Amino acid sequence: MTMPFDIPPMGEQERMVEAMLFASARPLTLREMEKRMPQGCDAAEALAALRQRYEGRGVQITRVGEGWAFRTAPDLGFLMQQQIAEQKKLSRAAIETLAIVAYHQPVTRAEIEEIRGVAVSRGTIDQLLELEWIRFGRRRMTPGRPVTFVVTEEFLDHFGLESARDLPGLKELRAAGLLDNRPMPGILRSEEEPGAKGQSEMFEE
Amino acid sequence: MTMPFDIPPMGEQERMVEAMLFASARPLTLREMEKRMPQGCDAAEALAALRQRYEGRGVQITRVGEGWAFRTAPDLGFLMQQQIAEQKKLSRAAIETLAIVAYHQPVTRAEIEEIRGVAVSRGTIDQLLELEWIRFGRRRMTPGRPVTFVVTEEFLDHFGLESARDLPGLKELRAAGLLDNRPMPGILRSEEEPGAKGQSEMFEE
Amino acid sequence: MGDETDPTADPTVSDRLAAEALIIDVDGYEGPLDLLLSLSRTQKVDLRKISVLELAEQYLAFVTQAKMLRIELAADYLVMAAWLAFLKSRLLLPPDPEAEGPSAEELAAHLAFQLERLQAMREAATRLMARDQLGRDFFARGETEGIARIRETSYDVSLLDLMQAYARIRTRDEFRPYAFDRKNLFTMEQALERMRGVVGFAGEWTDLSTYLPDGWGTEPKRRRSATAATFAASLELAKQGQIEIRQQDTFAPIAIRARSLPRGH
Repeated sequence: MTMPFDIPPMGEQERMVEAMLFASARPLTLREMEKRMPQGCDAAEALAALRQRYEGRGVQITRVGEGWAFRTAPDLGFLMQQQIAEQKKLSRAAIETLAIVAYHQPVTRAEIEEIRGVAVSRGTIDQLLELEWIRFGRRRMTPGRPVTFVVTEEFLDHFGLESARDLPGLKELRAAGLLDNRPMPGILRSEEEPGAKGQSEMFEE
Repeated sequence: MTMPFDIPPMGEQERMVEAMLFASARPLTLREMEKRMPQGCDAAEALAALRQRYEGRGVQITRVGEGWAFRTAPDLGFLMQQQIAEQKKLSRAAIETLAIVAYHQPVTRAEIEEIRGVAVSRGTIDQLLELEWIRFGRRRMTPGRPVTFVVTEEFLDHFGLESARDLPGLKELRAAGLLDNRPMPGILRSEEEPGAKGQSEMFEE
Repeated sequence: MGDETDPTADPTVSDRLAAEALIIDVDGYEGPLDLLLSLSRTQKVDLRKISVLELAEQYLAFVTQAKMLRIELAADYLVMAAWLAFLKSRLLLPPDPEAEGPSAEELAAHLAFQLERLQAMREAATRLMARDQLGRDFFARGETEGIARIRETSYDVSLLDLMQAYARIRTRDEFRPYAFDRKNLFTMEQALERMRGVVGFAGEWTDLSTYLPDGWGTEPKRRRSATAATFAASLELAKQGQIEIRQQDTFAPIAIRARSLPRGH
C-alpha cells in the first residue's frame, strides 16, 4: 500500500472532478481534468464514482461530445422557465368591440363601426382574435361578402356564460331602455353601407 | 397518505432546489426558488437537507446575503487557476475605501475622507461602483442630504461573507469604538450627523 | 532627489541622507494623517497609549526638514503642522480655566483616535483582501442556464365591463344628432382610445408616427388629421403620466414610450 507520490485518495479526486466540472464554462475531457489534478490521479475513476453519486439527483453528469458536463435533470426543465403572469386592462375600444360582437353576432366590421360610431382599428380586432375571444364567422351574403365575427368558447368560458344568448343583463338592459328595439344593424346594412368596398379592403392585407 | 394537492415528496423538492441553484451563477433566495417550484413546496426544508448532502464535497452551498449559491470548496481553488479572469489590481485607496464602506456603512463620502484623512478621488468610488461592490444607500437626513454608500450582495459573494455582520473583526472594532464617527471636539459639525447614529442603523436593514 | 537639495543649506551628510530618506517616503504618504500614523510607529507603543506630544514634535521636525531641503509640501501638510504646533503649545502650557472650547487633552485624544481608527481600517482592509475570493479561490457555476421567461398575459375584463361598454355605446347612439364625415377625420378621442390600447406595449422609444392607425398614413388629409389627433392624444397620455415623450431636436421625430408605473397600490 505504498504510494509513489502523495496521490490524493479517491474521495478527494472525486471532489476535484466535481469542482472542475461545476466551475467550467464548457464540458471538460478526462485529459483536461487530469492535467489539472495532482500527479497520479485517475480522472476516469473519479468521474465514474461521481456520476454514480449524481444518479437520480437534480443535476447529472452527462457526456457532451468528448467532454463531460453537469446538466439539469431532464424532468426538471420546467424549473428553468419562469411564467410571468401579467394582468392587463383591455382598451375601451376592445371592450366595446367585444361587447358588440357578443350582442350582435354574427357582425361585420362595418357594423361594429356603425354601432360604435368610430372606426375600429385593425389592432383591436387582431387583439381580440389573438385572445381567442372572437373568431371569424360565415361571410355575409351581401355584396362584397364581408366576413363576420362571432364570440368563441373561450369567451364564454372567460365570462362564465353558457351561450351568447344567455348574456345576462341583455333583457334587463333593454327593459331599462339602455338598448333600443331597432332592428339589428345588420339588417339596415345593405342600404346604408358604404361598407361593401370598405370591408373587402379591410381584410385583404 | 393523502396530500391536499400533489405536493412533491421532500426528496423531489431537494432535487429541484439542487437543479435551480446549479443552473444559476448568482445567489437565489428561498422566495425565488419557491416561486418556481410547484405549490406547497418548502424550499427552506429542501435546502437544509441539500446543504447537509453537500457538506465536505467539491462544491458547497453557501449563504450570500438573502440568497444561496453553489460555490466550489475554497481548498480546490488551485484546480481552477487557469480560469482566473484577469483581476484588475485595486489601488490601496480603493481597498481602504471599500473596507471603510463595509465596516461603517452607510457612510458618506465626507466620512470616508475624514477617516482616511485625504480626499477620495472620484475614480476610486467609480471603480468600486463599477465592480458592483458598493452602491448608493439612502441619503442622510442631514443638511445637504449627502448620499451614502453601502456594500452590495456581490461584495458579500466575492468575499464569501454571509452578511455584512460577518465581516472579520467587526465586533471587536465596534466594541473598541473604532467604528464611531466621532467629530473633532469643539467643532460643531452641523453638516454631518453626530456619530453613533450611523452605527445603530448600520445593520438594521 | 539629491539635485533638488540646496547646497547652501549645509546640512551634514548624514542629516541629508536621513532627510532624503524621509522625503523619498513622503511621495508614498497619502496625506498628513498617513504620515502621522507612520511616524507613530517609531514610538512602538499601543496606539492608545501614544504620546501625541512626541508625535507632534516628530511631525514638526519632519516639516522643518522638508522646508530646509526646499521640498514643496502640499498645503494640507502645512495646515496640519500649524495645528500640531498649536496643540503642542497647549499641551505644554498649564490649562487656562478661562479658555473656551475643547481642552488640549481632548484634541490630543481625538487625534489618537483618528490614528487608531485609520490603522484599524487598514488592518480590516488587509484581512478582507486576504479572504478567499470568488473567481480566485472559489468559483461560481461556469455554465449557467438561463431561465426562459414565458409571458402569460391575462386580461382583466368582467362581464359588467362588457355590459357597461355596450350600454354606453347604445345610449350614445341615441344622442348622436349628426353623423359627420368621419371618413377623413380622426378625432383625439379615437386616437386616445387607440393609443391606450397599444401604448402599454411600448417599453422602448417608438416613433409617434408608428401609432397612426392603419390606412391613415398615406392620404395627406387623413394623415394630417390622424397625426394631429395622435399627437394631441400623446400629450394627454403624458399628462396622465402613462407615457413619456421626447424629441431629440427641433423638427426631429417625436418618440414616446410607456412609463413603467409601479404595480399594485
